[in-house]
Amino acid sequence: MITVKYFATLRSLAGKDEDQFSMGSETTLVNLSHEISKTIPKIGEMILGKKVMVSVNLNVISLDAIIKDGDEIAILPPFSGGI
Amino acid sequence: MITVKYFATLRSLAGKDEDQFSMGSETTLVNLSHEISKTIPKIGEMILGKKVMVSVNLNVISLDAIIKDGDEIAILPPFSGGI
Amino acid sequence: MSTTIDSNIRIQQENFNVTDEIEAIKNASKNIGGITTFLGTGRELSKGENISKLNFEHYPKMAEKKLAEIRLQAIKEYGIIEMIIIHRIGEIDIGENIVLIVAASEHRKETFKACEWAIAELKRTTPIWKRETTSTGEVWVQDTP
Amino acid sequence: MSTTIDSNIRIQQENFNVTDEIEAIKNASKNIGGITTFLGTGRELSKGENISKLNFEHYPKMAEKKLAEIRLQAIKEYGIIEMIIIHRIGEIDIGENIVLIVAASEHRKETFKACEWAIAELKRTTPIWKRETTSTGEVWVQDTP
Repeated sequence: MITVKYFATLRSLAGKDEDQFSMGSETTLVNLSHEISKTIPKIGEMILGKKVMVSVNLNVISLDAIIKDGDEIAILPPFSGGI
Repeated sequence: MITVKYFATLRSLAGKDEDQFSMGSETTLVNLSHEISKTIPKIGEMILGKKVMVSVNLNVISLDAIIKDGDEIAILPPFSGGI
Repeated sequence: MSTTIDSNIRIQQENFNVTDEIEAIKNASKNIGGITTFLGTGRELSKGENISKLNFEHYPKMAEKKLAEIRLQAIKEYGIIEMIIIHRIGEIDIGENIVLIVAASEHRKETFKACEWAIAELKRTTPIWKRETTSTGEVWVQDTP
Repeated sequence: MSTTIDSNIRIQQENFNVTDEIEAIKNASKNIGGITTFLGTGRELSKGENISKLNFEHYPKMAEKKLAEIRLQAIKEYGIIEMIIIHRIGEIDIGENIVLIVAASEHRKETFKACEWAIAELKRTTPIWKRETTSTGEVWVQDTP
């Protein structure tokens, strides 16, 4: 299983903190985005349109990155920490 | 009377906090420096050699400035405030 | 006294005391001569709208990891002696402290540079999000000026 | 609360509390979002010599006048909301606070610039002198690096 976490405005959009996806032992972020789009089209679009960053196991990754079973993915809207 | 104040290393050099000089109603910083030189030659030299700054009534002045009876002059070695 | 990464990098709900953090960083070395501090506080106005409240959320573990990276890079690249970074999360009122960066070194120049770089880097790379409450509702802040 | 020039410009023997000064400057406006602070502290080493004690002396009235000028110019030229400048005089031990500059504004950029300019200007124009005590005696510091 792959865990996908939603933060800030994306959590409001998803209506939940996180999702679980079963994608086999290996997949790509593009494939995962298509899977997310089935239930939350807007978030899938944002990932593929690079409107948001994505991290795997706390490291920011690119669209062609390989994702493995057990990974923790997070969809990160633009940061607004500091002041 | 003109009051002349010595600070920091110049006070050590003069051996006192301040001096009084009677120079008539008006004089120049150059004339006052010659007067100071009679008792503390090194301080007179430092003023004329521009190794120190001089203020009159809290404002920094140049060598050709006019000094009046009642003025407070201060001989200011290089500042070292802050850190 | 020890200065561990744990105490120098913190994301916490409770307020912090700037004097306490400065005294803590002084313990890193007797050769500290300059300490530059940046404190971010909650402003009442944002793009012409009146803010009544702020809320900060972070991605646990990743946010702490990013702050630790910023601290290490600041020490290495600017040659400072020590850096403390603290960011608050949860509800924050107008005028309250949000973020603190303390940079300490022998001389002042590198502390200004390191502190200014660190707050810009925090805004750029650290997964923390701000929600503003105005009279018309709550909004997640999307762009950081 | 009022913020008079008197309380924003101080030359004093006693120590100051950075948190108290930051809370005081916050009272200047609800629109303060960034506060940059520079704190100068007594270092143990100076040009390779071990310092055991520092002593600061000032020219009363002229030093205060210069600090007030620096504050006003910083507010005007950098567009910040408020600035506090405090310099201690008398005997100061290693690690103790010497000088504090606090710059507050809506955004951070101008507070860094104003604070960095103010400490450089203080060193350049304010009649304050430092005496260092080492194992070999006491010396007035003549040059400021």
